[in-house]
Amino acid sequence: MAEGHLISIGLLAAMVVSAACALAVKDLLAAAALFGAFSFLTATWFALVGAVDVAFTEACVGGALTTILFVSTAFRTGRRFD
Amino acid sequence: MTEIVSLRPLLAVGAGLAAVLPILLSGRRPALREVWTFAAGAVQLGAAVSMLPAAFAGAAHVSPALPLLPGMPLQFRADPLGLLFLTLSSILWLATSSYSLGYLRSLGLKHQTGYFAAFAAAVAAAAGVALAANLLTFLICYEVLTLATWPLVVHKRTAGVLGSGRSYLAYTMIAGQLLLGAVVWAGVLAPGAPFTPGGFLAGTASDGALRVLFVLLLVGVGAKAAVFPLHGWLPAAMVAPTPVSALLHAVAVVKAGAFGVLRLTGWVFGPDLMHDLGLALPLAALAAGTILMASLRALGEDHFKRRLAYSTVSQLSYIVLGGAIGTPLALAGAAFHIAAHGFLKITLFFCAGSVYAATGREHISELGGLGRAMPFTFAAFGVGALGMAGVPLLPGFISKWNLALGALDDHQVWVVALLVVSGLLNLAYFLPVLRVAVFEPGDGRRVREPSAWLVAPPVFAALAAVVLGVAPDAGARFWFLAESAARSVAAHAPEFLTGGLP
Amino acid sequence: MTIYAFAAALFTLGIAGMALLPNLLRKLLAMNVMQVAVIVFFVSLAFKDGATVPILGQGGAPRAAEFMNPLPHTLMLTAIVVSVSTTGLALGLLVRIRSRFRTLNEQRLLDRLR
Amino acid sequence: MRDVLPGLLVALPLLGAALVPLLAALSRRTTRVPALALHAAILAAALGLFGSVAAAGPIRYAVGGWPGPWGIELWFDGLSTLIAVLVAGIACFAAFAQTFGPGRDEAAPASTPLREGLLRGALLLLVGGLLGIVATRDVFNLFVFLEISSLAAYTLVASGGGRATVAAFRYLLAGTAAGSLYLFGVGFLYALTGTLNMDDLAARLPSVEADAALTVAVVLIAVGLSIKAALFPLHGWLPDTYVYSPTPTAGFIAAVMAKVSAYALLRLLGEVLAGTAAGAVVLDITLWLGVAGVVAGGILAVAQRAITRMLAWSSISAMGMILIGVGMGSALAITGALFHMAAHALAKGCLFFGAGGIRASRRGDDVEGWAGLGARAPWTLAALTVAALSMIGIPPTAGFFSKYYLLSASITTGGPAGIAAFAAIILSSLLATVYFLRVLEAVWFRTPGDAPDASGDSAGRQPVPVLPRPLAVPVVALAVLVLLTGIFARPFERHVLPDWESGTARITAEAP
Amino acid sequence: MGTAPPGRPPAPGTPRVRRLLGAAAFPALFVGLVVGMTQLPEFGDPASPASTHLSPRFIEDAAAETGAANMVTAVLADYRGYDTLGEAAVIFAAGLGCLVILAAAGARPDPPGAGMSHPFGSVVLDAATRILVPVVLLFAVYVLIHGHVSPGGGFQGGVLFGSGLIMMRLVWGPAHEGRAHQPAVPAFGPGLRGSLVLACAGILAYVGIGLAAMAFGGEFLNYGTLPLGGDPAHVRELATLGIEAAVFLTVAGTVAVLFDTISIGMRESGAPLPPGDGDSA
Repeated sequence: MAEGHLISIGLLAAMVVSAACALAVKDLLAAAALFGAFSFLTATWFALVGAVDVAFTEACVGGALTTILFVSTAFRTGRRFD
Repeated sequence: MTEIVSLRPLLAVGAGLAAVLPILLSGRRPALREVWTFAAGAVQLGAAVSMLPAAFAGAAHVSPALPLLPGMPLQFRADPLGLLFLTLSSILWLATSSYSLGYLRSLGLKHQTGYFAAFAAAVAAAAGVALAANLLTFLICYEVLTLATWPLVVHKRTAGVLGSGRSYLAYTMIAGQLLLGAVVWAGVLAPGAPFTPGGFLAGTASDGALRVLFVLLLVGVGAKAAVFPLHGWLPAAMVAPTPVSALLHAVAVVKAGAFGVLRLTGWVFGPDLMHDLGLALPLAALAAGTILMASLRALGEDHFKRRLAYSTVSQLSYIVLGGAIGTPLALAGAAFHIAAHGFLKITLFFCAGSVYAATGREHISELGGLGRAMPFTFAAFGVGALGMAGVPLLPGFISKWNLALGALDDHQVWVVALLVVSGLLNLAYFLPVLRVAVFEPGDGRRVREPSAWLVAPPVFAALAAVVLGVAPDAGARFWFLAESAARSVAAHAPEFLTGGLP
Repeated sequence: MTIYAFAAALFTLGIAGMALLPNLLRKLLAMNVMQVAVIVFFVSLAFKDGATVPILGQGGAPRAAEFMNPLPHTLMLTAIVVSVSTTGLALGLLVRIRSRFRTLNEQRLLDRLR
Repeated sequence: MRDVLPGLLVALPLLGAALVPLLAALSRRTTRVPALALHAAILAAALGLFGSVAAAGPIRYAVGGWPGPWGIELWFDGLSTLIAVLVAGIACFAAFAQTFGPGRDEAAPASTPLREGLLRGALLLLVGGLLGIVATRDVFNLFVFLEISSLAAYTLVASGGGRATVAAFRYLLAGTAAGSLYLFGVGFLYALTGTLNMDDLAARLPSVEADAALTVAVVLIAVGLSIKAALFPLHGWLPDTYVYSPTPTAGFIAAVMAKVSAYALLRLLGEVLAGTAAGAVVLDITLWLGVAGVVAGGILAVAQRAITRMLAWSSISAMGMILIGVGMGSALAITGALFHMAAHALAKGCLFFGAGGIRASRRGDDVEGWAGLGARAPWTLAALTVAALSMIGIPPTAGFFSKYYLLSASITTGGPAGIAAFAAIILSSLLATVYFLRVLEAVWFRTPGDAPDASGDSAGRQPVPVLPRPLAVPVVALAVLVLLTGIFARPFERHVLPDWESGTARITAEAP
Repeated sequence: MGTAPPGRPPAPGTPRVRRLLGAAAFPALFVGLVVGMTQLPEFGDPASPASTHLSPRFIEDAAAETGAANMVTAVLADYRGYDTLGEAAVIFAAGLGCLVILAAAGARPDPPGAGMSHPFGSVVLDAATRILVPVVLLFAVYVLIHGHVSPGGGFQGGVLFGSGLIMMRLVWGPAHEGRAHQPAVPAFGPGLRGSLVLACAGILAYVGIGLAAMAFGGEFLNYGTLPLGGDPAHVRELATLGIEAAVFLTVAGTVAVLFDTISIGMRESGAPLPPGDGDSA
């Protein structure tokens, strides 16, 4: 399972990077998009380690619902972080 | 001592408490309100008197125990010392109530309903302190007493008075918390121990720990007893109406503190443990210092009530002194002084209040000519003053005489000297009052004795003091009670202490 | 172990972001990252070398070694729901705060509250 | 009844939380009767359980019929049923205040039956969450119900509008961080033992040899729950939350919310994790932080001018006191901690209902505004006085007895920790004396100066009562309970302590 | 409210202090976590306590005991069904909260054209949505029903269903029946009130199933006692489907509520404050 672990570690590293980027950018829509990417990476990793139910849910929730909610909020509160 | 389980102790404590609510509710009908007060006073006195025969026969009424904390019930026991204090406070409550009526009405003070309610609560709490069978019960009553007297002290409700009230609370609440800590500690050392003649703490902890505990307990009760240096609140509390001051000094707060010191030395630690720990002498020295210091302060004080306040500080330290010496006669003298000082001091305060009600004067230098205008009042004052100084045939003499004898039993000769000096100081600060009142001319305004409500109580108290001085074992047999209390403590004391008891 | 460390890194990133970022909305993003970190941790506990997804296929009686541990997966479904619920409520609060105080910057918000 | 009540206790609040909003959404009529009936039923179930546990011993209840550790178990002993009764009882008062009280004029004029139904649903949900925490024997289930109660609490706090939304958001951030820390800790425990059931954990933990990992787990769990329990210095969310909440909410969460978390801390640290070395160390730290909290909370309470804020800081002090008891861990200390939970819940609920109501009747929130109120509303103010005296610890109120237990425990504990606890408790009483007697003095002995007084400003208007009757009823009732709890302290203690003694006996037996 | 509660606003930590705190605390947290993690069982270790203590029963007996091929579903809906009730309650709480905070607080819907009312409208999008939405909704129901044997279940289905509803709102926008003090009612799908009813009904159904089990003599949520006929595993399977449906309703309703309140329940932020904000400036 060594290469499986390597893929896993690569995905996790990508998750950390995308999360850091999502927190670092100053534009809300960009942050939300990066957060969506983070969620899909997470869901992929979940699927990789056999947690299909969790992956499915994370994809629905993190990738879709949460991102939509963040974007909706952006429309109400303004795009730029102040 | 045989114990009789009965509800009478509860009745004695509960009478005043039960009167609080009816008094508050009948605020619009003063007559009914005062009926409640007097009814409660009569019930309390009746309960106290009904328990006396048993005490004379060497038994004690004990209330059923209400379990409150592990091994620590709420319980009241009418032992001789408690009964002495209870009877005294019942009699003086009735006297003070009737005096209050005249005082409040002649001055037209407001908030009378709250006044009488708090008064009833305070007396009930004092009765509880008197009959408390263990430290927990004592503590509970003690804290209730603090709060119940607060409204009385701040009765005038001006900013300055409220400030004095804060000072009063600062002293008593801090002391109360230290007392709580000490009571808990004692409860851990000796779980569930009731007040035991001769003490119950011996051997429960190291000497050092017991010394710390003693200091905590002493500070706890000593603040109310106004032992130096914890006396600061007492002159400040003179902002209260005069009947309140009378009650505070003769019965409730200060006296409860002195009573607590006696309980502490005789029934919690016990004379022998106090001697073993080397606590007796420092306490006696503290008491002696308080006596002298307060007497000197009284000399220089022109405010009538404040001079009486310093007198109280001085006199109550006799009780502390007796407790510290711990020999049977000294203890008996100290216990008797509770009653003696009660009658005498209430007489003095009643007189001061009558002067204020009749003339509005508060300073001794303004009293010129009043001796002739208010003969009954100042006659009563004379009795009180001489009694305080320890003139024979008045009760102060009996307590001081026995204190001196007791001190000699313990070879503390200096105490005799102290008693003589303080007696002289007493005369030095009381006789000028009489001198000004009788021999100095007045300012020409016409003054008359106030109403009978204000004259009768001091005269009654003075007469009672005379009776007590002449026949200390008549009626309620205060001397017998004091002596048997002392004897019960001494029965547990080592051999060298028990000599000299008749 | 390395896998767990990523969860720790994400968690630290998230909680530090919650504390340090100046904007409430970004704090909320950081909060989500923190919650995902816990989920990653739990899911990694469920992994077994040589096992497959915890769904019974055709064939004989299942053996424990053949399937991933389903319990952490279950728990994390619940945790995800908790996460999205919290986020939803927090966003609602933010919309309200923004319309009332005109800012989502923590410092400015506190200034306006003063 | 024994086999039905546990299920009912956890099911009824959730049922109600859905039913009441549903009725409100469908019928557009007021939902006060069903909401109050549900609260009464929950209280009845809690009382029934309390009695049943007292009469016939603890109850273990396997939800879904799956016994632990596979399923989720509920566990009812004297401890949990006591807290359950407290939660359900004060919830009744909160519901009463919410239904008839000033929630409407305080929060939003545009309040509709739907909104009221939603708020009632949120209160029921909060109660359900708290009862779930109290009942559960499963560490993950505890997290779920912690979050239910938290979300419901955020909702109720935020319903105050304005500043309350900011307070709710900050509370949300703190609460979520707390929840995640706790869950992370549970993850560690699960990795080490493979179980989530508390009994199973307690049995398996002593054989775990990974000390560092276990320490991390214990610390994460303790920190998480301490945030929710407002243990100093993790109390930052508390003051604003209590101050800006609508009155019924403030009264309820100030009374029981943090205490339920302290209860969870007690269960986990005192029972499940006490067998571990890390658990013992964390308990010690808890004790010292409790001491710091008692002192800091008291001093900051003295520094406040606004009464509700002063009460909030006093709560931090009280939570410190409870955690001192938890930290000392002896049977006596636990009794004291529990007793203080009960005493403080009753008294603080009373005070917050009262202070909030008086604030809402436009008399302001500072001591000046309270001047002379005693003459105008003697009964309510007398009730508040009783509660304040209990906070100080004046006998014979409940607060006196809890302090007595805690002081006794600190003396038997001994050592620097015992002395520090002893001194802190005494000091807290003194500080409470300062900040409460200041208020009582104004209430009873001072006359209103220029304080804003709604009834005096215009002659034609109807005088505004000092405290609206819907709030006066809970205030007086709680004050009576404060007194009764004090006087009947001993039976109470006899009732709760026995099964805890067996619990601590097990702990000491397992301790290394 | 006439009198704002006096008192100071929340004490702000100055940014500098916080930075310093962060500089020290967060690396420490990370290091502490990692040190603890070194002692955990290796990633993927089949002999770890987590893999050997409780889980074997869930893996080996779940199908026989609960009738679900998907072990996650078995644990979720049956062994730990009480957790799942809590989970439903959590998301319900979020919906309730957003309604209280945003929609029912007296706020009026946006005037047409403001905010997100018609941000994406176009003919192509319209046509695509007409095809896509039914597919999504159907797939959601499939995910619900098939949760027994494949990934998915009530929660995922509910989110998908809710997403379908959101999609409709995004493209076609809500329609306003602008009664005062009335939340916005979209033209398509359940309105705000309807979504709330859905969510409530879901929770009620879940608790109801649990209480029904009690009525037939079992513990709360012990589906095995329900008189549905057949062997216990089959009964449990049916009941599990029932509670999955309950979760589905709750989640679908709440997701719609969340979206509606957050995106359209309020005026545009530049508009005057809604009446009844419980605080003075």
